[in-house]
Amino acid sequence: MGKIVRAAARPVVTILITLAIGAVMIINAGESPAKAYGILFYGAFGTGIGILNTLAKATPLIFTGLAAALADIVGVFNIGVEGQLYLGALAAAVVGVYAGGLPAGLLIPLCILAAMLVSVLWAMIPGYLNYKLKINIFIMFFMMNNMAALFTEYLANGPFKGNITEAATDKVDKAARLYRFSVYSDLNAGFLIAIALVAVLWFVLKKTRTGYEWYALGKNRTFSEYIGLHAGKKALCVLAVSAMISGLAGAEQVLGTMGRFYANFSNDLGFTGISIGLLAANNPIGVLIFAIFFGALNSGGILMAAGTNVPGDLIEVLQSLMILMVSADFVIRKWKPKAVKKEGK
Amino acid sequence: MSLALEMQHITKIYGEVRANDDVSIQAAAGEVLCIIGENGAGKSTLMNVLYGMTRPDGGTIRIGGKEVSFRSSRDAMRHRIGMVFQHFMLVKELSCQENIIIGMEPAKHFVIDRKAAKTKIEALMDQYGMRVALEKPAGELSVGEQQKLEIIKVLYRGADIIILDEPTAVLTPQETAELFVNIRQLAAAGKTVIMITHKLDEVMQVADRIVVMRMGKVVGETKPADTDVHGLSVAMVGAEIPPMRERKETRKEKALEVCGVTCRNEDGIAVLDCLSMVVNKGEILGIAGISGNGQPELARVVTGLLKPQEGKVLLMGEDITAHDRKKRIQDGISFIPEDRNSTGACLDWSIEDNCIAGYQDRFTGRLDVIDREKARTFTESMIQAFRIKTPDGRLPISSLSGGNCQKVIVARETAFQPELVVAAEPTRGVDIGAISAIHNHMIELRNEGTAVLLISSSLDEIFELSDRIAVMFEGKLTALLDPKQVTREEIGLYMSGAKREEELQWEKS
Amino acid sequence: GGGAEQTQAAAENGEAAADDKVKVTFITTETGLGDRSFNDSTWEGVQRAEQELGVEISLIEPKSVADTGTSIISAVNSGSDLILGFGASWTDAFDEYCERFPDVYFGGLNCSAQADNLQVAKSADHEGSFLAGALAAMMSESGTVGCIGGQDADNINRFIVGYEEGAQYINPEVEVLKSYVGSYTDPAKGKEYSLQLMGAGADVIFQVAAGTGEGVFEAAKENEGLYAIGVDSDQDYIVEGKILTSVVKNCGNIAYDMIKSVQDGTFESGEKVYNLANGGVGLTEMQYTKDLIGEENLGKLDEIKEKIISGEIQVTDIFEQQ
Amino acid sequence: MENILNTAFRSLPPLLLAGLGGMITARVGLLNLGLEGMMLVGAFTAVIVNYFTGSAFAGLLAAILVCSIMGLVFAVFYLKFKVDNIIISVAFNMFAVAITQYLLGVLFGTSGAFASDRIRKLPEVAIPFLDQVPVLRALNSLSIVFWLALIITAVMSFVINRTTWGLHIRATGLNDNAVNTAGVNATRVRYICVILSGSLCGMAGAYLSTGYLAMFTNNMTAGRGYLGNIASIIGNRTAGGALAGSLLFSFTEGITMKIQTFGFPSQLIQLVPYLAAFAVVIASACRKRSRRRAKA
Ligand SMILES: Nc1ncnc2c1ncn2[C@@H]1O[C@H](COP(=O)(O)OP(=O)(O)OP(=O)(O)O)[C@@H](O)[C@H]1O
Ligand SMILES: Nc1ncnc2c1ncn2[C@@H]1O[C@H](COP(=O)(O)OP(=O)(O)OP(=O)(O)O)[C@@H](O)[C@H]1O
Ligand SMILES: [Mg+2]
Ligand SMILES: [Mg+2]
Repeated sequence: MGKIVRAAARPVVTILITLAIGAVMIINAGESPAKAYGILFYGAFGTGIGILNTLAKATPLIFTGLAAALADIVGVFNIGVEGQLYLGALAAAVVGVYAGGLPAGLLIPLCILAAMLVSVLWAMIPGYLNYKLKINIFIMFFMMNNMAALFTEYLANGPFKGNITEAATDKVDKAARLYRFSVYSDLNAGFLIAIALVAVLWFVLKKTRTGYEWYALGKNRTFSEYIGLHAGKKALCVLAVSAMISGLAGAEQVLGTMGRFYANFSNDLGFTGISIGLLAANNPIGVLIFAIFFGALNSGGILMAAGTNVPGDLIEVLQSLMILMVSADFVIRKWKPKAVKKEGK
Repeated sequence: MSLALEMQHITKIYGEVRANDDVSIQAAAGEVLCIIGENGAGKSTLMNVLYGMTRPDGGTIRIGGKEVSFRSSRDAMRHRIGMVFQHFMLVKELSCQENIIIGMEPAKHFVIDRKAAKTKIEALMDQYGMRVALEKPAGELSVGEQQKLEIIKVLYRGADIIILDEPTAVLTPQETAELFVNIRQLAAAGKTVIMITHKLDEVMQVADRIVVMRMGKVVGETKPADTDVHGLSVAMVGAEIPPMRERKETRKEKALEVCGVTCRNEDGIAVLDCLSMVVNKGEILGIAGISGNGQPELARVVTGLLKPQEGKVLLMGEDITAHDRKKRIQDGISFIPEDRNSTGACLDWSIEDNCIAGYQDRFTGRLDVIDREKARTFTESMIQAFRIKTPDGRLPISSLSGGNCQKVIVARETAFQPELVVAAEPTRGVDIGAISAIHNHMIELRNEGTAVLLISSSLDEIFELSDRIAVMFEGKLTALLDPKQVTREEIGLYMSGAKREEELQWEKS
Repeated sequence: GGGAEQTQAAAENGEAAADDKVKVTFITTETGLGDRSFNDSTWEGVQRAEQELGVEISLIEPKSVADTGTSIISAVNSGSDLILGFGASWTDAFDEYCERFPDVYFGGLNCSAQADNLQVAKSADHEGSFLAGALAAMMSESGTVGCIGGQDADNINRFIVGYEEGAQYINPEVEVLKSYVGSYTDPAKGKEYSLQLMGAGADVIFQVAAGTGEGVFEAAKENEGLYAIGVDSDQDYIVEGKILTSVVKNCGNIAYDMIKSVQDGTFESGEKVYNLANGGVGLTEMQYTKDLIGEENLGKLDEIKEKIISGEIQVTDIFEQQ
Repeated sequence: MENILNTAFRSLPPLLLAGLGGMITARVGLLNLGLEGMMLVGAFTAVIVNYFTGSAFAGLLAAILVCSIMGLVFAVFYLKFKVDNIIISVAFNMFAVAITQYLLGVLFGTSGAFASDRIRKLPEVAIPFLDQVPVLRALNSLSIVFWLALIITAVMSFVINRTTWGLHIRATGLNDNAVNTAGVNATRVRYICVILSGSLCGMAGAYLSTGYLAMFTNNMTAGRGYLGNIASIIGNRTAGGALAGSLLFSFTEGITMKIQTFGFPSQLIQLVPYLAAFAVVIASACRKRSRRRAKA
């Protein structure tokens, strides 16, 4: 019992410290901290709609978090989630626009498949180069994030530009839109897909032989070959699955939330997802929890801005402090600095 | 003789394990002290304490009569203690010279004076008769050379007390012999050498004094002149080592055939050169050879981890060349790899997960779900059968001592009635108790009709276990010998390539 | 229906109580406040309404296009009667949310959505830009003028096309150099692009690039003979004397008008045009550059303005072409 | 051509300094994605201190100091609390954007942008005789930070390859156990490198806001921290390589502007340095491969 109390004490204390720092700043901004924090929490969890919004904000993060976690499990640090998400989102939008007229039952799966496919193809470029030429995959992913943003912006501004003044595609067909649970929230069927994915991945990772083999792959390549796996190929396959999930994140944003592809729409969804994967130590349930935590900060933050005089910037300052503090407490896995390995090896 | 080192009442407790329990040792200048003991007896812990890597929970250390306390290895170094770790501490990409000087660089205004460094190291190398190519990256040296590099590194730091943790575990007999010459030279120069090893004949060769540890305590101290290998082993294990199992007569029937296998590495050099061989059922074929002659590649080709460019592999008459590793596991080829820490086991995993590794299919039920109940029962039975020292199969395998970890691998690889067991260095770094258990188990397998391909750098092991001995030289098998009729010296000639048979008579028996 | 649910939602939130003050929420674009451009100027108008009309106001700064929906819903939930969203990407949001929240009024700018509770201000940016282009051509000694856009997008090109036509109206030979930086937040690049245009001969540069445009002003400040033209709000003060004028659309007034109409109960849905004719767009007073520009040129500008108002000069509106 | 050179040189320092910052941490095994945020804070600090003291150098020094402290904080979270570097970086970058905006509001009641005549620019170095030389003219009147950055590149290259610290840095990234057992505190080496990357970012930020421009605007680093990282990676984690990588990006920037006039979409042109980088790594991997084959 005492152990549990002690284990819980540290995170609680750090969160309290963060809140205290924030309180000083909030007072400085001429608001009552109690009111501001009240709205933050109330906005995130206090009302039905607040909860829906929190979950809506969490949805893309669940996807990106899972994508990052899954790849990390097999020892491929997929820092390219952000780029894959862009490609997936654009693909979903393009299909949603140009294949309009099909019934929803056909169109939605088609859009999602396109998103996953394109995202996988994009990820397979570095994946394959790494497999064949042993070029450091991390470096390629990193560059390809910027490339994806530029490339999709070009496409959304050129060949696929929609009838809108911004760099964006046209609106996807109504039939391609994911079902929404309430008119008061962006929360859509994508969340159910995310939850299902969490459940499936949890099951696969914890219970099945496939999960067992994935872990082997990530822990020790030679060992995994020794126990009968084609390590290189298998890792490539899992990376493909990870990229599919990144693509799903993009599809959800387009089909569920925005209705079309906007250039540069992702506000670091990929990187935040990676952080979530790391915080959760690659556990799918942990990903769900931390995604909701980030979603709550986000949706509660919006309401806090609307309901008080606290500037939105301050909320972000608090959010970043919280991320740091919480991660300092939760990251308990064995630590080794991740070496930026030289290309090749 | 003056005492260079005294460790008194050292105690170190890890959780519930008393790794060192009131341990006292001492050593004089110019003395070679060997510490022996079972796996997990606390030898490495004691040395880590001495080198400032771990802080003891109690006890004192005196260097040259003065009491000291170390907060880091830097402190230990300052008191002229140097350590060569079992797993070398080298930066593979840096040159040997840089590896030697790091942390104690001769420098003018922080700019490294390479000339001065070189002069100093050259002088040292001359003095102790050890040479390495200073400009080469450390990673390109052979294991023996790397060890020399480590010793030079220690000497460069001016160490008077030099600790060697299992220095011979990965050395060839030649390299070992060379090392011992170096050790004697160091002792002659007034250095204190403390060496940990599991090889008792080596202890008899090189030690001035021997300390025996068991369960974290010193249980005996002796001199080579006052004892023999048997006496040492009894002192170590605390009981008689059980005798070797009887060999039964078995039917000679081909199990494994390797036909003209050629295998080139990335640089295009043929590491296996049109190699052919046969292993019969109920036979242990020992492969002797100096390391670097293609033994690991042979094991990998047979077990399906390496695709040969030419040649065929047959098992029970069936061509399995195209079978990948997974298929070969199903075919009944099991493999005890030479490197248990990086190949044979996943150190982050539990004993249970390691117990089913490679055979996970057998524990998989509907929906691809692993049957944990079955796995647990299996693990328990393995732990019992092999007397693996652990309170619980769900603990990480890294909590086991090296010998027990090796037992887990042997247990797993022999559990499912394999047709063929490829055992590479099955007892490296393992204490004699465990060695005897593993050896006996292999004989038992043989008696049951399993074919065993044994690859070992220890001639003792080869002689003790093999029904026939093949010698490997430059990717080929150059001799097929009967252990009862051949001497070590003769095998040595084959191993060094000075002698070779024209054609091997695999069918003779 | 939506209405009932909505009041329920509002009640649940406990904010919209019996308070009969009009509550206005302004939702910025992703750039947020501090663009010294239309977000800022809108917010000024909203704040003026707070003081003069006594309405209650609040502000949301979404970080991404994907946050638009959530922002609107948060605004509705905190009891807003009027929601202002002046970004170009708001067409979608209005299409969707105006219908869902029929009891809330919405105000937009330059977008094509239509709804019973939505008023869209259409500012004739191209007309203002035409004047700017004409002024640039008058002031240019090299016969080359430049413009720098944040992104190669229609809402930016609408300005640029007007500017180009204005310059050509004065001097058919004029060369108009166009460049897109690819970012709205990179003043360093904005400056670099200006210097490049200057190197190619341009001596007046019109910026339509939000934060990036700050770099254009900086370039004008440091280089003799180089002048800049601002956009959206009166930016002339940023570098006194070197910013010839700014193409203002006075979003502040637009916002103020909308808020007032809600308070007075005179809110009209549909489009409301803000153009040169009704003073909704135009150039600034040019208080720092009046003397530099000279009476004659100012007179010419007035003439052109009249001609545009009378329809004698037709300025291309690329929105209309679509 | 001269225009392109001019642009390339002027946009080089922030990329190069960030690249060096990325390089030095990469050398000890850390991919520091927080460069972006640190640079932004540096830009902000430089402007503020410059404004209040009227000295550009005071601003520069303050930026270096503040960013070094940020580097220290990064290092503490990374090395002491063992937080993953990506998480810290995400938090840092978010923090930087928000805190600068917030403080702008607190100090000046504005947000978004801050410019004032009181902000002094860092001096430029005039090399009179260069004015006569055609192409080299582009090197005249560049900010002092440009030359500083080049000097720092040379110094870092020397330090890493020739000095004791350099040996410790090189070894730490490759095998910290070896370093520790050799009596060098690898963690301390890491601390120093992360702090150093902070100072470099501080300098980069100060250049951006008080050398290149004389203002601070929201998020004005616009991805230069990431580009710097990529430059150092392309440059194989050497100082000279970081220079080459940043030159690749800064030249593209110059060329982008030129080519745009011919109607090329700017996004496609901006892809060029990445494609070039890909070509470089693929070519070198292939070469390595064929060299191995050739040896056979
Ligand atoms: N860091 C540690 N944490 C927990 N237990 C440890 C640690 N290091 C050693 N032990 C335990 O202490 C005991 C002694 O270990 P030590 O390494 O000294 O054995 P050893 O004599 O060197 O064995 P071997 O012959 O296998 O090298 C073992 O039971 C081991 O499990
Ligand atoms: N952190 C630890 N926790 C638990 N046990 C540990 C820890 N570190 C070391 N040990 C145990 O201490 C024992 C001795 O460690 P050592 O490094 O000497 O390996 P070893 O047993 O000699 O194996 P090998 O010879 O194969 O390297 C091992 O059994 C190891 O499992
Ligand atoms: Mg040991
Ligand atoms: Mg051992």
